[in-house]
Parts: sequence; structure tokens; C-alpha cells
Amino acid sequence: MVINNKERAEMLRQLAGTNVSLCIQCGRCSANCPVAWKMDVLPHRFVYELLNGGNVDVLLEAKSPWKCLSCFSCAERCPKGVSPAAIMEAVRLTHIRAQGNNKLNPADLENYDDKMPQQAIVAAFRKFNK
Amino acid sequence: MQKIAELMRAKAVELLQSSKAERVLAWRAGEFFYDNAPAAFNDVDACQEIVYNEFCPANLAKYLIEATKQQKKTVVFLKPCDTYGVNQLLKDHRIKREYFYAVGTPCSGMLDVKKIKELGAKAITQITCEDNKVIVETPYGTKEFAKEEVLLDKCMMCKGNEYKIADEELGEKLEPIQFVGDRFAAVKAIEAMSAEERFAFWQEELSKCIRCNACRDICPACSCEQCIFDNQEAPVGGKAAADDVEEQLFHLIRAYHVAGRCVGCGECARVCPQGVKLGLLNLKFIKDINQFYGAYQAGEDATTPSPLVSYKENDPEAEEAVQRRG
Amino acid sequence: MLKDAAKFEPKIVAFCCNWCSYAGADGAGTARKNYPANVKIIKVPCSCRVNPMFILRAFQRGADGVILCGCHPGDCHYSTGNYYTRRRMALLMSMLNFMGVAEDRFRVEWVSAAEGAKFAEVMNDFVVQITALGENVKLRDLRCKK
Amino acid sequence: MIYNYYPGCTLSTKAKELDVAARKCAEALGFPLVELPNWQCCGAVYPMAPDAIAERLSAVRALVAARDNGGVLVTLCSACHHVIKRVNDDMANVKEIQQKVNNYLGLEVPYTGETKVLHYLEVLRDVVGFENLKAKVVKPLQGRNIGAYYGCLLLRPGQVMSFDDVERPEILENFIKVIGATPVIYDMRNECCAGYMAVTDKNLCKEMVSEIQDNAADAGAGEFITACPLCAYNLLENAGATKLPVSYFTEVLAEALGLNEGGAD
Amino acid sequence: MQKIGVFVCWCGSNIAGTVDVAAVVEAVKKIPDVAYAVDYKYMCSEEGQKIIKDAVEEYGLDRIVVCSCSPRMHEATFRKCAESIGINPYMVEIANIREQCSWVLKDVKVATEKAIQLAKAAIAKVRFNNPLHPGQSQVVKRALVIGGGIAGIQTALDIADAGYKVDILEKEPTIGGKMAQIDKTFPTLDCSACILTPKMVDAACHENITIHTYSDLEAVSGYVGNFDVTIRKKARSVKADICSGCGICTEKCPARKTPSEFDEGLRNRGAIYIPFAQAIPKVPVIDREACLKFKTGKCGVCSIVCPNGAIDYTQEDELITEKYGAIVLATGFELIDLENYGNLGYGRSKNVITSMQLERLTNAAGPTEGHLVCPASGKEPKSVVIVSCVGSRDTSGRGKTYCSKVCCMYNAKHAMYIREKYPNVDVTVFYIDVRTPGKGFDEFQRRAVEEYGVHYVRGQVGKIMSDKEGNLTVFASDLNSGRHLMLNPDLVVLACAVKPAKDARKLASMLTASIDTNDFYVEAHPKLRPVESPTAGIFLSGMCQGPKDIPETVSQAGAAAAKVIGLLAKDKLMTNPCTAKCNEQICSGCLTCTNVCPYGAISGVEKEVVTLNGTREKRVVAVVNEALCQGCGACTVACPSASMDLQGFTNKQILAEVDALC
Repeated sequence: MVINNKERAEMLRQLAGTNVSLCIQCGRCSANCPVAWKMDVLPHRFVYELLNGGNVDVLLEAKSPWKCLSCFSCAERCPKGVSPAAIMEAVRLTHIRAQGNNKLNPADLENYDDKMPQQAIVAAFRKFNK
Repeated sequence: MQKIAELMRAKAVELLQSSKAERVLAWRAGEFFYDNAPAAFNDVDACQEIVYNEFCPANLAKYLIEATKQQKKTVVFLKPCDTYGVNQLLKDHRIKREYFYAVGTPCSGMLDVKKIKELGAKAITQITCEDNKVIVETPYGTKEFAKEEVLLDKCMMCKGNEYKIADEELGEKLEPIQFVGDRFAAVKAIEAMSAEERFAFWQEELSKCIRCNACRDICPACSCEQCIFDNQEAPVGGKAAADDVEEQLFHLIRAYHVAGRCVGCGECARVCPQGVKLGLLNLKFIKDINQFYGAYQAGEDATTPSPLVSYKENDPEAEEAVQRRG
Repeated sequence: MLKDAAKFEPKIVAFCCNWCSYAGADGAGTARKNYPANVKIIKVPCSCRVNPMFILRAFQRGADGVILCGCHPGDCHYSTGNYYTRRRMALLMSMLNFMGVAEDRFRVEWVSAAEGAKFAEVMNDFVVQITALGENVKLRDLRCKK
Repeated sequence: MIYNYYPGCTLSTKAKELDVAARKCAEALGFPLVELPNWQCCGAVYPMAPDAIAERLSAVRALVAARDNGGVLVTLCSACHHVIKRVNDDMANVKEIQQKVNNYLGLEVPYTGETKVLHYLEVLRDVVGFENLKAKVVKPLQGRNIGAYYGCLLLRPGQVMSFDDVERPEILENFIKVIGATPVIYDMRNECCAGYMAVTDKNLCKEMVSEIQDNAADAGAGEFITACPLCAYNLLENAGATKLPVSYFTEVLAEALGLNEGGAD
Repeated sequence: MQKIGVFVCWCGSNIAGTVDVAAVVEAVKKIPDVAYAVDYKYMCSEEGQKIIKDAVEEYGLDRIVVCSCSPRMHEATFRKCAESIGINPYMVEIANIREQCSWVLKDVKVATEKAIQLAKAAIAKVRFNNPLHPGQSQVVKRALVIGGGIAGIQTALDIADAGYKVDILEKEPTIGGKMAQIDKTFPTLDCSACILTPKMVDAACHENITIHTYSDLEAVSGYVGNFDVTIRKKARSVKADICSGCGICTEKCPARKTPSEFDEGLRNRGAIYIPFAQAIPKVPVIDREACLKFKTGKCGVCSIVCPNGAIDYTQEDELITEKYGAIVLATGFELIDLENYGNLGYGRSKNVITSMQLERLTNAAGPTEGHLVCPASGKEPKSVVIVSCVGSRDTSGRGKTYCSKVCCMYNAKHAMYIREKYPNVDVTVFYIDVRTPGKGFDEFQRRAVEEYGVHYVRGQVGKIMSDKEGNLTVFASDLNSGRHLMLNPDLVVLACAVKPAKDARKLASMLTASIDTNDFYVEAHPKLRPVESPTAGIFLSGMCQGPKDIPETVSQAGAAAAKVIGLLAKDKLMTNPCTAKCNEQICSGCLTCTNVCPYGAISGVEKEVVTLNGTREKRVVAVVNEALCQGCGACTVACPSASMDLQGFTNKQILAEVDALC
């Protein structure tokens, strides 16, 4: 089964559950992102591609979702109530929901710093693994 | 009560003779001693026919409209509860103060002959009251009832022994009735029903109505030159068809119509030949008004505007009000 | 005859004041904010022109829902009209509730001239509500117990 | 009022100090915490995808348990608070999620967001009252310049968390004043500490934490307080040259209330 | 028998696209008394009106129903059309089959059915229509302009020049408004004060203009042509007739802790102050909340130094009443407060300022005498960042949903005059879109880039941080390059959204003027009646109606003035004949109606009336003053006997509609 770009964009939109058509491309999300300087594709682009561009490959190939901290500063300061964080999550889920795409190996757990709070481990496994 | 009747006759004579009034409104005996009716007395002789006992429930206030029209100064005897109707008529500009002389007439509650008969008293020859006992003489012997059992329903909601308007008071005030409970108890009972039960209740009640109009004719708040139900231009007009708004919704419209002006005298329910519990509709409006907009008693005075012609900026919204009633 | 519930198309009368709500309805039209054809508007100068008897008459004649729209309290074109409306309609609604008839078929909403979208929203919502309630028979049956 | 309490996984292990001090103080302040029986880990991150139903269930279970026992749920860890409060908001306002979750759980009484989720700080501010709290302070922490570190999850999204001004919060600063110390306001107090990157990208954490440490120190802070175990971990373990000490706000509270005497300090 | 004509308009495809107009015609033809029915492409056109007129002649029509757009659009047109052929204009009814039907429905069958029902309701109503005749009311030849900024001043001048008296009501101690604070104006870069102050003087000297400064609207009643207004002249604590405006008091006042409103808090003023040098009137005012004399009873320095003895601590507010024929709202705007934008650092760093503060910083009469400095350090900045759309175009709840319209142009202006005066200062403007429609506007903005070397970056700023020394760090995005930026400007200027003046809503309530959810006044029609409020006799001028720049404001001020002049030029106004009317035969004289009339239009009058029995009787009945009645209908419902009815909306008419729709 071949899924075209348009359909993949729609799937991402569904998975993100945020209304990208509200976006005015102001770029506040990217300006506010505390890890934007580590990102290859800036947050505003994730909204833009789902809204107009439809170049979903850029999003699916981007490293940004694995840098995203889910800190919600993009969503909080968006003047239109759009959540780029939710799109980052949708992209992550698209990857990790596919079989064999887990990013973390549970066997590495014992290598973790023993002060590392459970919270961090649970969170990371939620974000990077299925 | 017999003493009061004497005082009334004397007062009527005195006022007519001193030319303070041209006419007297009081009660005259009917066929039986327990069906006294309102009457006008135009001279000193006639005044001897004035009667007063526990069977004078009618409020004479509405007859003052005619007195005002004829510009005849009229003496009117008013029981405490009757004075509310007088104030309401004054507020509605239907009567003028200069045309009547109000004599406060003490009352210790009016009796309901229907109740007495229903309790088994037949061919009543005499009824006397002693404290809270009612002694009924019949050819078949004497019966004794607790007053509470045979008082008129409206007297069970007695507002007290104060006259809200009076030029003078006759004798001493009598003790107020002691059986007054929560006058909204019956309304609350209906409110507590389910919507289906409420509907069934009212369907039952209102289907009894024969549209005799007694309720509106007795009402001290129904004093229009022409009743809306008789006005073809009015939004309720349309007499012809039996399925007309007026026919079906008469009681709702009637009660709404006097909302804010109804003094809660209970006369409408008393005079209903079918015993429709229509007074509950009036009481419901009174209860809602008190609850939504603050306590208000129509007829308390002759000046305070009705809650339906006033407002507050923070009044509850309709839905909110209905919910709040809860 | 019982109507097919699925095809039930309620009759709804909307009384709208000229200055706010009727203009709001115009705004809904201008902005092409759709609402069902069931809603038919009667223009009145002010919500305070609406006699509770009009509402009863509509119900009695077969309306399944009646909605009264006016300016927001405080914004009445005639300064105070809707304040009276609010009291009149609160008492009416409470009484309809008391008699077990139709209080949920009657609604009061404040819609300003600038609220075209709200007008459409309210009407959509009301139509859904009334459709769910089905045909209005109670007020007509109130005195028909044989 | 029953103060149902959701400690969360980290508080029962790596962040016991946060939990122990909180319970002690709550007892002393008259709102004893009642730990929910059988609570499960909230998942630590809010599941953003609308189809993530399973990920929301443990939060809903906690919310339902609290609903059925008085209707209030107190949380302490920022992440738990964030997840539970947002899931609660979903249950109240997002029909689809509400339906799917209820369908799955098959509760006797469906859950539609009735429980009131309070952060421990909210209880201090709104129930106990900072004024009353001040009266109970026996050992004011005079002379200490404390930088409140909010992080991201406690405040955002402002409309759901409705905890405090999301850009210029003041609840922790007011708290610091109440316990007799001096609050130090610095720009990065509500910026992210890099969170779960602690697991995957230590360098990123170090870079971000250094900035926060420097920013707070530059503003004159001598130490941090926080409500979040992960923030505390990152601030301490991933600090660079500047390394201000970090404690949980409940620890300093216990100190100010004089509850540490004879404790395991 | 009645003869009703029904005219169904296509409105091009606006109606005919969704409603089968021919089917509507066929359906209404079957209704009794409908003598003629026809459809036409544009009923409101001359040709369409001719069809109506011809049909009236040919079929002897006595009532007309037009199925068309909203009566708010063309009711007047069709009424006039009817009148021109001898039919009373109130014998016309409109069925609104456009806004209420074709525009909100998609299915042709459904829409056609609804259109037919709406037509039936209108036909049912028109059967009960009666000819109505407007009365007349006098017009008071005096206007009130609320707000003394450029909008109010220009409106007042234009009205006064036409020979009518006009009063300006200004809440501040001086007229001038926001324009007085502005340094230079776009797109000419000429000095704002230089073009404003002569107008202020003109207004002050004009024989037809009276200025009430430091005054509030206390109460309004009446209606178009006859407003009764009470104005509260707040106590200045200075006798205006004695004061020479020398200003010694303002210099000597020891209470100097109040931030100057005029200088946007960039410096402090005394408790007794004149907002700015060219203030009109040039009479100081004592801010009683700041004044030591009022607070502590001690001081009194101003009264000691005043050479004329003009200080009066006992002065009280004065209420004056006046009648006006027209009222103009020119209440202007203010900037939003930035409390929801804590991330931008405003208030935390003094070097983050609003655009209005920048105006004061560059103004030669401002706190720095026109030297651009960073407020925190007092030093000239080396680089400036200007942020557009702060609080505008924001639907998240933090800001305003609309575009503030003026910012793009003033941002270019600010960037230019910074670069003009300080060529070494680097200026970067962050923008979402640059919106510069207007004569010479885009050219102006381009000059900022092309001639002045201003950097325009498409993107926005994120968090703005400041360190102990006040050094700023700005995070931003550059969307065109896809880069994340970190800048260290010395000064950040926030182009904040504008919003209507605080008391706009209160005034709207007092005047029953319509207002939108953003508190801008609503115009009677967005295209065709842009300077009138839907409430007759109330006009709109300037920013209070919506964001606009000075040239637009001045144009609108002139337009509002023209409308006022047109009104005041009439000696009498036709009154709305849809007034309440009492059926004296059945009126009981209870006068319940008088309680609910907002205009005091009903009174009890003793009259000889014919009773229902045909006898004559003298009694009190309710009488409606048609000139005062505005036709709300509150009395008709209050009336217990239904003797009060509303012409044009009678019980019978409304019930006929109800019956037709149910």
C-alpha cells in the first residue's frame, strides 16, 4: 500500500490533533524554542508543512522531534493556540509506532546514572519507545 | 363576632349621619346565615341589615371602583387581609383615596361551610366559635370541630391581623390565626414532582375548568375596564374555536397576568365552583418573585412598583432562575 | 399520527430584537454561517415587545421550540427593555417548568449585532435540542384530559 | 476536605525527601495527606496524541478514585501534576477522549473531569493561606537568597494549568518570602531544564542547565528550590561551572516550620 | 378585499442561486388576497422599482411584500418606492430571504420552502398593516463631541465652521489626545505637534466651540435631535478664569513621584501639573491623589507661589446640563497593557519599551529632549530591535484578535528616524507581514530598507531576557533563512496592539450605542454607513470605531461632521411612527405602563372617553407622547388590559406572523 504525501500529512494532522490552519507563520514557536539551536528543522516548519507545503518527508526525516523537550513554550506563546509540540509528538509516534523503531534499549537501563529519577526514564521511554 | 356586627352598624350609621359618607359597603345575610354576600347600604335604616360573622369571606375592595367612578364617598369595612387588595387597587389607580373611608374590621378567620358539611353536619342551624373550637348545631345534635379543620383554605395562609390601610379600626384586633404553616408547602410539593407528574397534575386540575370566570371576577388585581380575555386586539384574543390559546392556556395566562400584582388573597380558588387548585399558580409566581428578586408582597402599600415593572442589573437569567429554584 | 422521529423537522420560532439579534442574524447570513431552515425569525423592535402570550400562542399553535433573542443586558438599544424581558421570561420559564410543560423548548439568548457566529451557533444548538425533544404536544393537551 | 494524595513514582524512590517533607508539613499545617491506594505511575509525560487512550488511563484512575473520596486530588511532582491536570481537562472537555476512556473503564458513574486537582503549592496558597503559613514559621530562613525554579510543566499550558501567571509566576517567590528568605527573580526560572534529555543527550542537558545556573547566579541566587525531581536532578547532576545547591520546596518548608529537629538531615 | 403584491428578488445569484424564486412566486400566488406576484433580478434597482410601481397601477395593489435582502438594507428603498405611487410607506413588509435564507442554507429545496414560509409570514403580517404617519420633532442645533483628540477636534472644527455650536468633552486636563504625544507622523515624517497644535488653538478660539476638559459624561437621555446631557466638570482645584498659565506652581510642587501620563512614565510630574507645554487650556490641575495638601493637609506650596491666587483646594465637581441634537463619539484608543506578555520582559527591563514610549524618547519636548537613550543606562543604544504585532492578531486569549493597522507604518517610521539621527545604530524589525496599503505607504516602508538600511527580518522574537546590568538577550526566528537567532540589542521596542479607550463600553451603555466584543463602536453599516452608530443621532469618529491612522481619522472626522451638519441643518425631524398607541376606550388608567417607559413618554391624562357601553365618562387614561416614544414596546407587555399596542408591530401583526410560521 502506497500512502501519498497528502494522506501522510492528513495522518499527521490527525495524530497531532492541533488545528494547523490557524497558523499565521509568525515564527514565535521557533523563536521561543529552547532547543531550536539544536534543531535541523525549526518548529514553525512542522506547522507549515502540514498546512501548505505537504513536504512530509522533511518532517519525518528531521532530527528535531528527538530534540524536542515537550516543554510547551511553543504552544504556550503561539498567538493562535496552535501546538507545534503536538506535531513533534505526532512525528515521534509515527516513527516509534512502527515495528522495530524503538530508540532506547531497555538493557541500557543499568548503565544509567543511579541518581536518575524514574520520572526521566519513564518519560524517555514514552517519548522514544513503543 | 356578634359584637363586631353591632359596632359596624353603629359606625355605619354614625358616618352616614355625619355626612362623612354617602354609602356603606358591608355584608348582608343571604338565604342562610353562612352565605353572606357583599352589599351596599345607602341609608341609616338599611344599615340595620349589616351582618358580620365567620361567613363573610368576600373582599369588598373591588366595589370601590364603582364608588370612585360615581365619585361617592363610601364607607368600606375591611378585614385585615382585604386591605392588601385595596392598596393594590390604589396602586393600579383604579380607586381614589378621597372616595372611601376604610374601617378596619377584626377577623379571627372565616369558616368553610363546605368543609363543615363534608365533615357530616347536615341542616345546620347555628355555628358558634369558642377559641379554637367550632360548635355546629343541627337538628340531629351538636357537632364540634377543631377550627383548623373547618377554616377556609385562604385563612390557613393568613397574613396576620394588621390593617395595611384604614381610617379607623373597629374595636380591638383579634388574635391572629394560629394554624398558618408554610404557605408555599403545596407549591413545593408540586415542584418536587417529576415533570411528567407535574404535567399530569395540571392536566387533571385544568381539565375541570368550565370557564365560568368566577376567579377573575373576584380578583382584586383583575380590575380592567375590559378584560384581555374579552379584547379581540389582545394577544390572547380569539373566542371562536375550542382549541384556541385562550381556552387551553386560560389559567396560565390568568395567573401570569396578575403576577406581581396578585396579593395572594386566595379568593380565586375559594370561589371556583370546580375546586380547581388555581391558587397554586398564583402562589408559584409569588414564590418565584420572592426568590428571584427579593421578598415582595403586593398590596403591602400603594406605591412600591411591582417586580415586573422594575429590574436589577444582576437579575438571574431565565435558565439560571429556573435552576436556582431547584 | 406519530411522525417518524428520524425525519422530524421541528418548527422553531425565533423572536429577535431589531437592534442586536436581528442584526446578529443578518451577520450570520453575511458571514454564511449556516443554521437549519427550521428556525424562522420574527422581528420585534426590542425583546421587551415580546409578550409571554406570543410565546404561549406559538407553542399552542404547534411550534416545537421558541427562542427569544435580545441585546445583552446593559446594551439594550432602549436602555432597559431587556431587563424587563429577563424578568418576564424567567417567570414564564419557571411556570412552564412548574406545569411540567415545555420549559426546555423555550430559551432566552442575548446576541449582539456583532455576534453573527454566535447567532448561528445558538440556533444550531437549539435545533439539535428541540429535535431531540421531538414533537411538542403537551401545551396543547394541557386541558384535554377527558 | 479530604486531601487525596498522588505521590507518583519518583517520590517513592529517588525523591523521597520531597515526599517525606511534604507529608510532615501537611500534617503540621492541618491538611494531612491521604495517599491514594493502588495508584499507578502517571506516565511522566502528557500523551499529546488524541488517540493515546491507554496512556491516559492511570491518570484517570487516580482522578476517579479521588472523585469517589471527596473530590480533591493533591499532587506534588510537577510532571505528575501536569499529566493529571491535563488529562482531567481532556476528560472534562474533549468529548472523544471522554467517551473512549469511559468506554474502556466501564465505570459505574462515568468520569467527566469532576475532580479538583490541586498542586501542593496551591493548597498552601489557597487553602492554608500564605498569611497563616507565615504565622507558623518558627525558623525563618533569613539571609538566604533563593531562586525559585519553576521549569516548564508546572505552569504550561497556562490555560489548563491555571496555576499562576505563566510568564511571570509569583507563587514560589511569595512562598520564599513567607518562609523568611529572599526570592531572587531570574529570567530562566520558567525555562525547561532539558527534562528527559537526561537519558538521551547529557550534553544538551549540560548546556541548558549551565545557562540556567549562570542566569540564576548572575541574578544573585544562592540556591534553588523546585517542585520537580527531574528538574532537581538536572540542575544538580548536569550543572557546569556554576553549581548552586538545589532543594525541594517542601524541604525548606519543613526547615522553616522547625520540623527537621532530630531528623535525618 | 385587500390587494397584496408580492415581489421576489433574485439579488443576482445571491438569492436565486439557492432559492427557486419562480416557485416562491407560484406558491404565494395561491394565497388569498395576493393580487399579483413576480420575481426580478434586482428589485432594488430602478427597473425593479418600476416593476413594483407598474404593478400597483395595473392591479390596484394596496399592500406590498418584498422578498429580498434584510430590511436593514432596503426597507427604506421600498418604502420610498411605495410612497412615490401613493401607497403609505408602512404598507410595505419585507421577507428577508437572503440573510435568513439563501445565505445560510445550501439545499435549494429546503431554502425554497423556507423562503415561501417567510413570504407567507410577511403576507400574514401585511394584512394587518395600517397607514402610519411620522410626526415631527425639533432639532437642537448643537452637537457634542466626546473626546478631544485629533478625531474630536477635527469633527468639532468642521461642525463649527458650518455655523453650528459644538462642545468638546475631554476627560484629560487638555485636548490633544494621543497625537500630541507622537513625535513625527508617517508617511511625511513631519512634526506631529506642528500640525496638531494649530488645530487645538483653532478649536479653542472658535466662537462656536466650547471645550470642557477634565470632564466626564454623567448622564444622557433623549433621542436624536434632542439629547439631554449632564457633564461632570471635575474639580481642577485651580480657578481657570484667574490662572495665567505661568506654570510656577507646577515647578515648585514638592510631590513629584507620579509618573507622567503624557511622557508614558518616562519621567515624573508634580501633583499639580500641565500635561505639556501647548496644553489647552493651559491651566494646571491638581491630582488630588498625589497632592500632599489633600493627602496630609500640609504643604500648600502651589497656593503660596501662585501670583494670581488661582489655587482653590475647596473647588468641587460641577454638573452642567445641555441639550444637543447630535453626539459624536471620538474617544480614541490606548495601547494594551502587556501583563499577558511577561516573556517579552516589559516592566522587568527598562530597556524594553513600547512604541509610544519611543515617541516620547525621540520627541524634542520629551524627557530626554529628543536624545534617544536606553532608559536603564541613559546611554545611546548601538542596536535596536523593533517587534511588530505584540498583542495583535492573537486569538490565544492573551491579546487582541485584530490587526492594529498602524504599527507596520510607525515601525518603519521609528526605524527611519532612528537611522536618520543615529546612522550608527543598527535597527532590526521583526515582522509577520508588512501591511502598508495606503497612498505612499509602501514606498515609505521601502525607503526604510532601501535608503536607511533598516533590517527587516520575517520572524518573531521569543523570550527577552535581561541581566543585572540591563543587557538584553533576545531569541528570535528568521523564517526566510530558517535560522534561530540570538541577539543582544540595547533597546527593544514593542509595537503593542491598540485597543479602544477604557470607558468606551460604559459610554456605549449610556448612549445605547452598539459596541463589539473588542469594545470598538459598531457602525450602522460596515460599508454604507461607516460613521454612524445604529442609534440615531450618534456618530463615530476615529480610532473608537476601529484601528486607523491619522489621515483616515481626519477623513472620518470630516465625514462624521458632515453627517452631523446634515442633521443639524434640519429644523425638524420626522419621528418614527412606529410608536405605542393607547386604546383609550379600554385603558383603565392603571398607568403600569409608565413604570417601564425608558423615555417618560407616557403620562396619565384625565380625559372624557367613550366607554365600551357607548356612554361618556371622564377618567384617567394613558397618553403616549409620540415625539418621545421610541417604539420599544415595553409598555405593551406591561399593560394588563392590552389597551397599549405598538404601531407597526401590533399584537395582531405579530400573532399573524406566529400563526403563519407555526
